[in-house]
Amino acid sequence: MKLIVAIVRPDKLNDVLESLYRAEVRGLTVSRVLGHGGETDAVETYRGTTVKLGLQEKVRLEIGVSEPFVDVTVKAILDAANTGEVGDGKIFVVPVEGVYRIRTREKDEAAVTPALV
Amino acid sequence: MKLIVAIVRPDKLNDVLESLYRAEVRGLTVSRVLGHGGETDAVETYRGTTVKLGLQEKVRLEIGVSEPFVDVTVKAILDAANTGEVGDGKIFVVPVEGVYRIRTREKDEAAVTPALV
Amino acid sequence: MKLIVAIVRPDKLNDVLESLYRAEVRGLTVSRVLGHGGETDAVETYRGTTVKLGLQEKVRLEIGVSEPFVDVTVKAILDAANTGEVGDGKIFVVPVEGVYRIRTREKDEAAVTPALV
Amino acid sequence: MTANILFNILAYARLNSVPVAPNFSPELLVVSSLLPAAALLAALQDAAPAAAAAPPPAIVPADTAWMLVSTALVLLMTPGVAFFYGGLVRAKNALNTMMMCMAAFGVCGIVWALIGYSLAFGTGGAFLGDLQFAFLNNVGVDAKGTIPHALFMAYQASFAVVTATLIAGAIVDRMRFGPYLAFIGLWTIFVYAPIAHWVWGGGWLSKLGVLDFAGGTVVHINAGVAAVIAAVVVGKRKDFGRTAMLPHNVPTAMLGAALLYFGWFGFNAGSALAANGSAAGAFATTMLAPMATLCVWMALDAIRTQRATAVGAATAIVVGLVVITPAAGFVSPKSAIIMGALGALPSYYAILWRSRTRLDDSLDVLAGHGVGGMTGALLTGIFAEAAWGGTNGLLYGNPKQLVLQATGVGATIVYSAVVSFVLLKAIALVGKLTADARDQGLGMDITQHGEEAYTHGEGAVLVLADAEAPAVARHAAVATAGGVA
Amino acid sequence: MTANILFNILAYARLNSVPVAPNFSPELLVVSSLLPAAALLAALQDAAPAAAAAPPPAIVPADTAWMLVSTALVLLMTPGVAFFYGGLVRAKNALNTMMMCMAAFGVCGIVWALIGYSLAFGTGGAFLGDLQFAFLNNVGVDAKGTIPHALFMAYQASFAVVTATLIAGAIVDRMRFGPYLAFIGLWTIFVYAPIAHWVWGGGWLSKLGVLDFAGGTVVHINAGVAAVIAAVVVGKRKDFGRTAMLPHNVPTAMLGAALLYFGWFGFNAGSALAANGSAAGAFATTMLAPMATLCVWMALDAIRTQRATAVGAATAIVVGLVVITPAAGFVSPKSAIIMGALGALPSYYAILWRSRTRLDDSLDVLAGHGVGGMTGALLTGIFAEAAWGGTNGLLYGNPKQLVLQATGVGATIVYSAVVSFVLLKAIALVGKLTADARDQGLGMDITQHGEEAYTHGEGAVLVLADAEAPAVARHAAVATAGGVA
Amino acid sequence: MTANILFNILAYARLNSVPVAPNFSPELLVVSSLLPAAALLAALQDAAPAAAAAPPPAIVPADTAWMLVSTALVLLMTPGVAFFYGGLVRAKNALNTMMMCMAAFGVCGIVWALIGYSLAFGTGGAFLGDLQFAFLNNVGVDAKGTIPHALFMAYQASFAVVTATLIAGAIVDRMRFGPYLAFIGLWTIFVYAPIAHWVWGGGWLSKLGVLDFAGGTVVHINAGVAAVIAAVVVGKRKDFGRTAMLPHNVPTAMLGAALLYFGWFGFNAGSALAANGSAAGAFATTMLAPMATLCVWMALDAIRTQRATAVGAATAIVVGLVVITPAAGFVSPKSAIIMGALGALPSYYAILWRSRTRLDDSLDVLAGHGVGGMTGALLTGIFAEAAWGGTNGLLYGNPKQLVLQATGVGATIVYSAVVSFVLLKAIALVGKLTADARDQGLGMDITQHGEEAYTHGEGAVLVLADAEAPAVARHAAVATAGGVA
Ligand SMILES: Nc1ncnc2c1ncn2[C@@H]1O[C@H](COP(=O)(O)OP(=O)(O)O)[C@@H](O)[C@H]1O
Ligand SMILES: Nc1ncnc2c1ncn2[C@@H]1O[C@H](COP(=O)(O)OP(=O)(O)O)[C@@H](O)[C@H]1O
Ligand SMILES: Nc1ncnc2c1ncn2[C@@H]1O[C@H](COP(=O)(O)OP(=O)(O)O)[C@@H](O)[C@H]1O
Repeated sequence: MKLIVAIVRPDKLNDVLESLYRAEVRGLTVSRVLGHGGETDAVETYRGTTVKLGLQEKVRLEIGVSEPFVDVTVKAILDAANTGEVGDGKIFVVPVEGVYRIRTREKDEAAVTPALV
Repeated sequence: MKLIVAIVRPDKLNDVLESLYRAEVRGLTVSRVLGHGGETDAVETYRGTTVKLGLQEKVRLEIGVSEPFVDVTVKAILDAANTGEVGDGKIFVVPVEGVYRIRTREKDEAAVTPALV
Repeated sequence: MKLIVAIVRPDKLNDVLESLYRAEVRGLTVSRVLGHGGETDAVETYRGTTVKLGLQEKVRLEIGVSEPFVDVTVKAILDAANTGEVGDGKIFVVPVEGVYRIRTREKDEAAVTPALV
Repeated sequence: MTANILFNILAYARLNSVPVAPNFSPELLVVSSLLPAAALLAALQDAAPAAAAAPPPAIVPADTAWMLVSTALVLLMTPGVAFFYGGLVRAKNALNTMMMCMAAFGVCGIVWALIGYSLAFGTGGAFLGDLQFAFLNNVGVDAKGTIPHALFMAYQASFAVVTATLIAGAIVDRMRFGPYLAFIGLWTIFVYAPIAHWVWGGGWLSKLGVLDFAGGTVVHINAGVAAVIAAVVVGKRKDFGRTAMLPHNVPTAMLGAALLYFGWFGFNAGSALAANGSAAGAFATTMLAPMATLCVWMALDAIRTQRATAVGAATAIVVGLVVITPAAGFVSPKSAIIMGALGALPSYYAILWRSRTRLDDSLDVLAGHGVGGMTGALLTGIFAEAAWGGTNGLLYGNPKQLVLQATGVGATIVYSAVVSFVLLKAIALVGKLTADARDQGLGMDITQHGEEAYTHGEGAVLVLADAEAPAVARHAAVATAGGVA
Repeated sequence: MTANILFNILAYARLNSVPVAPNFSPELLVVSSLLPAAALLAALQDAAPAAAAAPPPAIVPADTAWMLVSTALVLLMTPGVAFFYGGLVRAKNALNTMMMCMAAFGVCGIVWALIGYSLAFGTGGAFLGDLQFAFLNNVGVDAKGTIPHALFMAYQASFAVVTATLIAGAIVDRMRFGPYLAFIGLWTIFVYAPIAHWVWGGGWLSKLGVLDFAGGTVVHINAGVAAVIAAVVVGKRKDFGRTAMLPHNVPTAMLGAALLYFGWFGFNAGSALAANGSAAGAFATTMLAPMATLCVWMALDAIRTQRATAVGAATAIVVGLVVITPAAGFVSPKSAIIMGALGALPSYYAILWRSRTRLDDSLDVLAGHGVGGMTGALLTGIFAEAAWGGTNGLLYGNPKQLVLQATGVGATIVYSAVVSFVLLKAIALVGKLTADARDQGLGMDITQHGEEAYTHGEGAVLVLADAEAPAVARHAAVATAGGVA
Repeated sequence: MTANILFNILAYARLNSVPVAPNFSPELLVVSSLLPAAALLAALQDAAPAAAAAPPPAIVPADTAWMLVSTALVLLMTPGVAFFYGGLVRAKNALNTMMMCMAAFGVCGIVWALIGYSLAFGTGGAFLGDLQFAFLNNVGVDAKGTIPHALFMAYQASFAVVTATLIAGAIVDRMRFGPYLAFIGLWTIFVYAPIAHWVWGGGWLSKLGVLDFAGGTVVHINAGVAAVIAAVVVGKRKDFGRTAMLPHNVPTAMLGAALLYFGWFGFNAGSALAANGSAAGAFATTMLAPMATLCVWMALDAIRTQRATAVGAATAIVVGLVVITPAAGFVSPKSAIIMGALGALPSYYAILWRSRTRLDDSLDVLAGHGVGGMTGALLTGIFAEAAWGGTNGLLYGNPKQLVLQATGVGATIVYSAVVSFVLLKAIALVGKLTADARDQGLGMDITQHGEEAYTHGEGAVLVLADAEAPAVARHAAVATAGGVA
């Protein structure tokens, strides 16, 4: 059981979702975040004040997957989110000790395999 | 030491907070996220364009707890967030190697036990 | 490889970024969250209704670092984010099993060391 | 000399002719045709005979200019209500709330043009007009008073539309959109039009001598009462009383209040139907009353919670405007300040009280418009002055007026409550009034309108315009990634 | 006595004071506010001598009052468009979209004052005015019609500005700001001014007898056509057809629609250029048509998707206003309702059709203003009534009018399309019209204006006002943490 | 015949009637009382002689119509300022900023009615009025100039309110709400009223011949100076100069600018106090000046940062309006364009300069209104033309006027600075002016008003309306889950 945390470009999100869908990865959670990395910072001006926006808009995906799915998932993201320009983002694979599906109280494997409703 | 990450329905948040409160779990962090799972997607129309919103609004809770609290916490969430309908969400239990309370620089156990001020 | 998750005060963010910058920590991801801890809750009134806001605005940092950087990073945050008042926040150190840089598909160490562009 | 006497008579006649439409008795016609002259009589002593001798009522350009503007201003109040209400609900219901107001332009506006106007302003009897103006027949650019008839009709239409929208505040977040439209449409015909006839169409209340300058009874009490009935019949919101429902965007509500204040000058000062002293007086009182209400309201807030709230301020402005509405052209500016100040109290405490009850009048239409309207109607009976265009009220030695005002209030409450109830029950027979818990949970915007007020578009997948099943959808999107979406 | 008789005659004449009538009676030119819409002046040949015979035209205060207001109202339409469009785009392009409208105040407004006004309203010939008013020379406060010339100029300027902004809707999210400004500036001179001269400046279309009360052809068809050309020449948005681009803030769009509805009363009723029956009629029709359009539009929505959308409602209101614009002062209120209802159909389906094509007319300016304008222009040829101030149309036994209207439409389409195309190509020679994919991705707000519409300021680092390279920046910030920023 | 001649003479005289004048010279009174007669000639052929014979000033319907509208427009400027400022601050202070403006309706409005108006417009002496109109006594619907006195009072009240709100921009994000209200209330009495008397109430500046058509000195310089004083006395914001404080919602600021532009037509053109050539001229100049400022401002922006900003554009419009205010009815449209263009420079650079200083005039009230007002006042002394209603200025051979203008500016600066300072210090004795760092950190909305502008309601727990301790609260919430909240 792993929790895959990926930071990608907002305008790549749909491609990533698409590619995850094709990889049969169904459950995931997305949130809007701000990121700082090697990108050169945007500069903005408001009246007399000039500011440097050190943070760029990014999207964070959090995907809980069972072992066999880890590589598939990572690959799906790497393929879809890549532009080759600085700012593409990162993927982190974090170990998980337990997963629960709230609806059914199912645990672990059962909890992440697509729900049969 | 564990970090419990839970995805629940926005309209269940208050119940979850309530139930965690009763379980004596004080510290937690919440964020608004979008999730995709087994739910059927909402369809929206803007002028000529029809779009399918693959992502539903959810709330993400992140709770750092010491070992003895893990099960209590998970149970509290499972009880409060459950509706039985697809979309109830998931709980992930992630191992943590160290916790610090910024205010006091206390470490680990001490850092998560309710602050006595 | 560790993923450092820190919850800090919004008005301390810039100081934290500054201090991380000086600590040579370049990559990080930030998000706005709501937190509950030992703080006393703010009370608001809308017409006849009085509500207690159990959640305070906080900022969440997520920083993937290689082992040698862990303590540096934690220290940088502890120093910059501390006010001594309840509500300063927490830092969680989570183990990571793998990191990928999407742009280059580099793995682990290479993925988090500042990109040389 | 005689001119002066005539002037006084005319002036007096005029005073009582506002706003009880000045166009029914021939004498009044002459009066109103003179009216613009009324202002000039002082300067032109010998004008009266000349004009008095002139049979056909004339359109007065200056009055027309002012009424053109007034009508536009009142029409702006409907969006005003849309933003005021829209900002006070939760984000997931913002569009539904605004649509409840904007859609009234369509439904109530057309209903009014086709039949409502005629029922309200057709000669008819004491209780209802007739069909002489149905489908806007016989509504031309000939003079109605001193302005073109088509303009008078438009001015009245703007009132009909905004009145209906006020009701929405009581049933936001839960009433299904279709039944809602049916309700306000029918309500305009069966409740608003008749009461408008009573007060402005030469009906029994006007005959009785009830004072209602710009619509305290017709508009506010009427809407306030209908709102409570609707709140009760439609029922509580899913989570009412359990979770806190906070305004999602207070600045938007503030914008609404600002537009209302602005538009209300057309509503009140426009009710003089001319660019004259009466309009000026009504303008001043309309400006001053809410100012006083605002001061008192902030003070009450500060005393109770140590803080003056913005939502409170926005509410106070509206309440002040409601209170002065029936009195606008009948009281002195000084009285307006006092009325505004006094008017804050009943509504302020009504809101506090309401929030402790089980009544889910979600945006306090009762407290704001109902209670505010009653306060205003009664205070009018106290502060009205002949010197300022009204009949003398209690303070000026005519307690009878207060009784008359109470009659007007009572009659409106009873009629509005009964008929509104009947209409809602009738509609309920055809279709469910309330959205089910799940739809309320998802939000009325998505479930009633298939839209969201604020979207980021994350994970939104484009679908062929005529794709049906969501299942199909995603593949459609894939297929059409070419660009033919 | 004689005075009374004369009065009666005049008063009677005034009652029928639809813009056509008064010119038959010379006296009225002196005393009354009934000068007709400029468009009609040229059409009525016998008016000229009559006017010449009469003493210098006088400024009529009432007309001046109304036109002062009308001009302000029309000027409010430009922000109206800014919010309507601004709410419909994505958040990252909101400011750029609004700026495309607000900046027109500067560019088009000044261009108009310097040269445009003269080209449109200078005597000149059948196709173009002259330079008699260039740099506003000879534009004083003397009477032009019954209002001060300076006011007439301001009123026309408000039209020029808002027309240019309409085009923006077709090229939002991608056109570079500089070239855009160049385009609307030149467009105002080379496209808008000439066509305005044809219709209102005594040019050939007005001589021909084409009816366009408030600018259906000059403003809406013209802008709609130019918009399509621009959309084609500038090209599609980076992700057009691939990803869903949703309105980021529908309430803002709703606000825009509300301001447009409000301002449009100045646009249409103001086009009577007087506070008279014609203005009143135009006001009523302008109020009613969108109401009917709204009803029909919501019905079409409900039928197609089971839901009436808010974006749809906002669009419907605008379409209804566009449709009635050329007919406002020429048709009966009843006809206005019918026109509004009919007018919904072409635009509604044009939008559905467009979204299936490769044409990235992003906010459907063609469907809304182009198609709506044509529908209106043609329906005017059908519903116009002499009794309401127009020439009789098809329904009133004059099919010829319909042909005339078609001529006007055709001429406008051809001229606008050709010249707009040429202008864009010319500008393209100087600089790139379209922002590159990366800039579009980052958002036009940041790349074109160096701002964001909504900021939280997280991680924003203060830079010395005159720091140049971002590299320097951060250290500057550190250095200046002392407070001297 | 004679009528025509007389008429032309009058019309001519009318053109030169400037707002300061009409109430002073009897002839002009006749003129203005007569001019409207133009509209009434139709009804009363023999009006002219009669009126010429009539001494008492008469209410002119057309002027009344325009002033009713103007007053409403100016009242809309206060919300305009609220949105302009509100959008430029950070989200956590949005409501507090807007409340600082909206609350002025209450405090300043009432203070004005009770005493301010009388001090400004009561006969009195060269420096201050008297109490003849205190509590609005003697303010009826009789004619003041050519409009009802109550209306004139309302018009002036709208100025008093909006002027006070301008100051807020300098002390947002930190000044405590109570002391702020106390300050603007007292300021209206002790600073605004006297200066208004000097310029418009027949005080020494008007006697001197200083030109200020619509309030460049009284309103803008005055507020701008008071703002700086306030910024200094109240002190810097907690993080000023350390962290970047970005506008949280630029579209809202844009809305504010739009409402200001719109309302300003009532402010400037309304200052003619009549619907005449002067109003028309003022309208045209008010429309044109900001257009020119906008062009220049965008150019300066583009040169400095390669990008024209939206916040800059909104600011430019306001600056242009400020600059033309004192000159509106005194200069030609062409001069207005030049003044607008020139006016951009001082303010633009003042903003750049200010942001490098330690002066935390948070929203640049000094640069916008102070500097802009001075520029305008002086340029008026240069461009004013007798032909356009003013006294000739420098360019027209009367350098003396420039000196007079400078006197007016100087006097206003000194008086406003000194008294504002005293008032603030006095209030400081009673209570702390500035919110402590912690409150500023949490945000003024929560700490001063107990609200947030934008709430999602996550984790918000309902509390019994009268629950006291938060501790109790949660249990209360539990207890009351039944629905009695
Ligand atoms: N060490 C890190 N920890 C967390 N997030 C990171 C880290 N490094 C980069 N990111 C995220 O990835 C985004 C892109 O990273 P960046 O280094 O700029 O590009 P690249 O990965 O192509 O070199 C950043 O904006 C940030 O959100
Ligand atoms: N594998 C996963 N990883 C991360 N989040 C998930 C995962 N599966 C589900 N979620 C979150 O849980 C929510 C509900 O999940 P879903 O599968 O739709 O319902 P259920 O858990 O009842 O089957 C989703 O919207 C998503 O936010
Ligand atoms: N156990 C926890 N798990 C996750 N987040 C926490 C936890 N405890 C505190 N936090 C976060 O830290 C913030 C401050 O914590 P709090 O306990 O109030 O202050 P302190 O750490 O100074 O005692 C909270 O608002 C919350 O966002």
